[in-house]
Amino acid sequence: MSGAEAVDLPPAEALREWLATMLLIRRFEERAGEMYARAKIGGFLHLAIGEEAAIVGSARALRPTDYLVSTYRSHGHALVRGTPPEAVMAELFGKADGCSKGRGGSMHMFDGKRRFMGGYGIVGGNLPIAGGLALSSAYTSKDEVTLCTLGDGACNQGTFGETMNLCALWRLPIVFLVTNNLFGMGTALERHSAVTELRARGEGFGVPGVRCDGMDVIDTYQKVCAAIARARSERRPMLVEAITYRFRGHSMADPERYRTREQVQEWRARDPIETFPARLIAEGKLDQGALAELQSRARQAVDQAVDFAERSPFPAPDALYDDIYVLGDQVRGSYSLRTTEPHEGGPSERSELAGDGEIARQITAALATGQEARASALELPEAPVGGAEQEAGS
Amino acid sequence: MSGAEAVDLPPAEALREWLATMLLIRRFEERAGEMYARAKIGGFLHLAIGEEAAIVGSARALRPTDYLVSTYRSHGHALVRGTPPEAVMAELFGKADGCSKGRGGSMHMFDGKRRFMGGYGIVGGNLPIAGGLALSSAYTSKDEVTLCTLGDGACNQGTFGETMNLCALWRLPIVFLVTNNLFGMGTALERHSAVTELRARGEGFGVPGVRCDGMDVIDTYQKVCAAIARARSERRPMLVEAITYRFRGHSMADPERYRTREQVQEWRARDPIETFPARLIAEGKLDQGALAELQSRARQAVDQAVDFAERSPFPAPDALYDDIYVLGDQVRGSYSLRTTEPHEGGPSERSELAGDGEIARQITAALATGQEARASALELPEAPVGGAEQEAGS
Amino acid sequence: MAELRYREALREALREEMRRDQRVFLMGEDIGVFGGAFKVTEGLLEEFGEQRVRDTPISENSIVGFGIGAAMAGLRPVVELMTINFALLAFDQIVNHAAHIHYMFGGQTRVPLVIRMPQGAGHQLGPTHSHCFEALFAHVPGLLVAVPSTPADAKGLLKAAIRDENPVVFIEHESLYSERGEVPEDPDALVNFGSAAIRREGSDVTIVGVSRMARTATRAAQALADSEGVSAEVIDPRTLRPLDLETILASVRKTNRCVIVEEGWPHGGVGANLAALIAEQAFDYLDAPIARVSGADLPMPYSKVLEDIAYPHEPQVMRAALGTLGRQPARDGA
Amino acid sequence: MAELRYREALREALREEMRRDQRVFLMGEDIGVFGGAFKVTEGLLEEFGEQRVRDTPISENSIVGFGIGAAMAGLRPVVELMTINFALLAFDQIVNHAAHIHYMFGGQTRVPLVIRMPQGAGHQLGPTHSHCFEALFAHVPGLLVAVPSTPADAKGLLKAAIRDENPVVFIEHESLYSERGEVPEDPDALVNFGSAAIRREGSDVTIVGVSRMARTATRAAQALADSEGVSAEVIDPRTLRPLDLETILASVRKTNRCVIVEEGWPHGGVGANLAALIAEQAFDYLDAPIARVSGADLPMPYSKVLEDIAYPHEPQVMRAALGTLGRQPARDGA
Ligand SMILES: Cc1ncc(C[n+]2csc(CCOP(=O)(O)OP(=O)(O)O)c2C)c(N)n1
Ligand SMILES: Cc1ncc(C[n+]2csc(CCOP(=O)(O)OP(=O)(O)O)c2C)c(N)n1
Ligand SMILES: [Mg+2]
Ligand SMILES: [Mg+2]
Repeated sequence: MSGAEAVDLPPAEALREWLATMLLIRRFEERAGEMYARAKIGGFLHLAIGEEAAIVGSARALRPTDYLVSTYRSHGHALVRGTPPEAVMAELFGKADGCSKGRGGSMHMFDGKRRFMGGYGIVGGNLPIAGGLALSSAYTSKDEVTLCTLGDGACNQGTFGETMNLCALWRLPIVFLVTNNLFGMGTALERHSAVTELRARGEGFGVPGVRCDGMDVIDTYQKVCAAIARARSERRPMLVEAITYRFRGHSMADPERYRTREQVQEWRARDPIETFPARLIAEGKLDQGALAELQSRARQAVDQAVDFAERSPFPAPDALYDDIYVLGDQVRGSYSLRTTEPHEGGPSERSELAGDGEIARQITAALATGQEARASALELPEAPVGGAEQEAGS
Repeated sequence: MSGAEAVDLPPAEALREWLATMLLIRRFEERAGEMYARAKIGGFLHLAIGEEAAIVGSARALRPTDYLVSTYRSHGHALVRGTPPEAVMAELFGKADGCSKGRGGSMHMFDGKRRFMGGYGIVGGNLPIAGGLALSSAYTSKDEVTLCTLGDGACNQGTFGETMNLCALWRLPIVFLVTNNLFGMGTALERHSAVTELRARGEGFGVPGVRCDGMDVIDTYQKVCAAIARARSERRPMLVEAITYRFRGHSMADPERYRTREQVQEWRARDPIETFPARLIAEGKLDQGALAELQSRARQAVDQAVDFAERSPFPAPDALYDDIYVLGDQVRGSYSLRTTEPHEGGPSERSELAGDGEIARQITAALATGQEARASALELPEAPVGGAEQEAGS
Repeated sequence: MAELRYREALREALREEMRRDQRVFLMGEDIGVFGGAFKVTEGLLEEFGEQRVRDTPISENSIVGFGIGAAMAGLRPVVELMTINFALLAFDQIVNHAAHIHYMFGGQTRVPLVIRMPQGAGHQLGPTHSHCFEALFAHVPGLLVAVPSTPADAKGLLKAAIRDENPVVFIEHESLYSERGEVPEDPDALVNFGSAAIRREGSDVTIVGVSRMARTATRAAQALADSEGVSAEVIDPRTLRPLDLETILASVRKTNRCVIVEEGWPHGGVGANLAALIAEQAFDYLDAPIARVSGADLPMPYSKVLEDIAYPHEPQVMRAALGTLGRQPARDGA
Repeated sequence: MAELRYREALREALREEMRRDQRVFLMGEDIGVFGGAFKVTEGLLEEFGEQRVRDTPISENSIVGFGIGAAMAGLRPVVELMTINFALLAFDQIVNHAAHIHYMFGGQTRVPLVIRMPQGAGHQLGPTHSHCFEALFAHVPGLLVAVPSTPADAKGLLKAAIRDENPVVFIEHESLYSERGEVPEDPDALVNFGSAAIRREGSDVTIVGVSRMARTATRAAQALADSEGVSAEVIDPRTLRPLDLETILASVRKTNRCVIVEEGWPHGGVGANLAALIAEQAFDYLDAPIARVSGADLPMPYSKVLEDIAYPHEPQVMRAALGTLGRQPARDGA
């Protein structure tokens, strides 16, 4: 595969928009980390700090009608696709206005309207789903392409080979972006993959691959554009391996014993949100004032997102049973199993399963006033996040 | 990978033994087909007729201490490893003297003593198990190699990529023999695999591959020997793709609409049990008399196997609950769940689950006198194999 | 009404829905050129072409995943897994993905996917090809689960499944494919999920039979009437999610006795679940413990003599029903 | 006796067994350099080296398969799956292979493999990381299934599992890793499978709690005693295969009432199975329907307010127990 040079650079205005988005993602991730430390966000939080060039460079090669599919490290993918930072932050806060209504959290973002088809918590689970989206484009003869991101670690999952073969066999318009940040959790590339040139891994299945510099938004854009162009015109899968690095731990509680400070420092010297504006300034496409302006706008946008998320209500307890099923002729009522009135004196199955409104109201009230109140109100073990405090990730 | 030429041919005596084994497999499979038609054998019966050269050529590259792992098409692999035809045929008959005590049938043969580590009914399921055997050799620093056979269709299963990567990463002494008979059931190679040169499929994972002529026992032997030599000395996985063909349907009820008679005829012209003896005769290593003698011995061995299988008893009904668990401190008694005496008037769980001795005795008696007796004795639907009559395979 | 075999009824359902709706298409191993391992899809490739009847490589997990993605994009895929045993390879996509996507993404997307697969023992297919796994799927919220036992239900439920917006695990039975029965010809005749069928009315004991066991239960009920003078009511739940518990409870409240017959493993089987639900909701109506008759708690052996005693037949059902009445079988063999 | 956290107890079990038996080795994602996602294996790489503490690629199905092969060859692998949710990717190897190989090959080979994995909600990990799947494994003949709820059981059962010749699914709980408890120091102190623990004696009602719910049940029993004057007996089955039904039955025959508490999904959960078994074996002793308290029938949501009400806490257990006594809670919140 060649032709990366053939892709023209977009006008300076577009490049500045890329930078703005990279700054937004960076700032968003930093604030999310802070909010996690303040227990506003729970669960696992996987930040993409360091990977902004790979995210923006690849996603900007898409048309609005194209599909984007991501992993559990997907805040940036939602943002680059245009999901309001408010909705992404509210999701992290577990609020009703979150882009997945607070049900998914960090690992399960979604914005179907913008064809951001989801973050997925199962490593490798997103690959065949992306393949199915591409299949739908082929089936309906639409000019759409699917871009599916996956990590270096995900290349070892069985779905990798299965999906490559199926996409090649069926000539589906799809591009796989391997975000190779050199680690799958704490396992270094060379300790999880016998062949570390992951771009080659699809070739035995009929999926050609190239590498790009995932710290360089322009190189990423050009290589992905070229791949998408071939995927679109030749109706075939392509693979791009973006070499990048995450500056932060795998998730928030990662002691990072698997890599050296020196390695992190080396890569930080290539920080895309430093190198890209420097380049734009050197090329006369940006000046310091404009950069400062973009930075402060990113900051503002994220501040607003945090404000919004704070003010957004928690999901109503009654919403617990919504959206398990799409209601229709086969499933009526709010719950799949028709339960009957409980036996006199026996427990009501429904209410025992769901908890009841009173408990939910207590929790909601407790959350509003802080963590400790919540723990005691519910007689939960003292530190409800206690097991997690020592969980270094996943 | 080169070095196939470096492998010396064994003496004529050994070549004649190969031929004898190929003839034994052919004859065995033919008789098994006949016995299936006579309802002595049930279930799915996958014959390897046409693939004898690939089986014998590869397995003869092994030492007795090496492991062999196969698929559901494995009668030949048991026989080549030295399992008595009696035990294999008795297994097909579902008899107590079968090599898996009648529990496994055609798809699940086993002979641990001879390091034939099983036939497996799940396509692709055998790959990681073979990897684990190779891991044990590495772990204990033993000079063993594992040979794992799989079909062309199995290369599309997720375990393929996973196992290749793991074996390459851990430098395990294992050789994968892809028995590429051009079809996975009714799906032709080019309709299931985007890249039809399957030898290349492992390379992106670090497993080098070569092709051999799977209709030629000598070529197969030499290529597999070379691969095994490297696997043994370099402690690494290798892959050999043997191009071959099955002359019969996928299983017994296959109408074979997915291929032409002409194609089958073309390949039959390369029938290994015709071409190999012809070559040996041409080279002066065999004469017609000796060939006739080998043929009649194969016939005799299989006749004996059928006799033996006929006379072998069915498993005792009481044996139903044997070997679910290895008994020991954690599992005592014959059954995992400690059941108690049934409630007065209520059913005994144990007996309802297992059926009881009386029914089992009836069945055994009925089977001794023929199929119809069995059906009526048990008030089974009239044709117990009825659904299967139209099942064209799997 | 037309008399069709179970497999023909399924094929009719697929054909009619594919004619009705261009978005419906099929994927599966050997469903096209080969005609299907159990011949359900025979002739459909010829009628609808390769785009809509897609032979797949042997990649169960990804085939289901492709179905999920295509469904999220608005198509209506029907995936065939050759047997339910191989569905374990696709368990991640079925449970962690298909079942949960609608909920976890806040209701923004849907997975109108049907996953068809046959189960069951009786053909000596041995331990990797003979199991009944309906309990594994019925456990999972977000899935609909059908277990049709007649040609009419096979057709009506499959059509309803294809038209529904939820992921459906549609469990056929290998021993039923050749069974015949009357099937409505109206292409809009659906069988709704969550409505059990009373296969036979009776007053002494309720027998619930799941999947193929609905037929075994019906034959056992006939034998009970003929030889024991016992009037058994037979209920076929037809779907396990949603489950029509009301029909079952109404029957148990009438007969005060209950036997549940399933082919799968006993511990945590659908019989255990039904027994628990019934005991919770109709405790005071029960005159005897609920009896369960199930497959044996072991990997299904190949040998016919072992296989036959490892899953339920009429005699065990009869004995269990009589047991709830405090009686022993009047004659040998039951 | 030493006071250890649950994760430390597990680590001690691994360490002692690895010291005792060269054949024991560990495989899993990030168990070595990273020290384990939940830090169970921390320090073991340093002590035992890369050969015996093997970091693996993300390939769940094959990691388990490698364990099976190695076990068949005579080693004693202990595989860690990072959470039980990912075990669905390995379901084929666990069920179709590990569980069935000994039987289907006529007893010629064994699979002494331990597969460890944590389960459970409470940390807002959302729909792909929070479920309890013990019911899926308890259904399968050929597997042993442990669900330890205390550090002592974690150690004793894990050691027993490693020494056993059968495949064991060893289910830990994410919320228990930091819990402390007394643990025997004798390296040969094992806890046998199939023996339930009575966590608290009582006479009014039996509460069976599975996995983490054994602790919830114990706290609920304390509260019942304190605020309601109810004497509840709490039983922790500790293993689900084999299951010590006798101990549970003996208790129910004494109290005549039973509540089962589990964190997993209700339909076809281990609670349903226990309820069915108890009702079958102790029908005449029951003065009220068996009550089940379970996780909600839905994918576990991320938001704390929803997650908290989607799995059982003490108030629901108390209410269920009082319900079996025909009583309402005396005060709010229970
Ligand atoms: C099936 C599965 N196995 C394990 C995990 C736990 N896990 C979460 S992220 C991760 C590492 C993934 O590495 P990679 O694909 O390189 O992505 P990155 O985190 O570097 O973006 C692991 C093992 C999971 N979520 N899903
Ligand atoms: C997981 C799984 N999926 C599907 C099947 C049904 N099946 C049995 S054999 C077969 C074809 C396998 O083809 P190949 O690997 O080429 O082996 P061959 O039969 O040609 O020897 C299929 C699809 C199975 N046994 N296991
Ligand atoms: Mg990575
Ligand atoms: Mg083949």
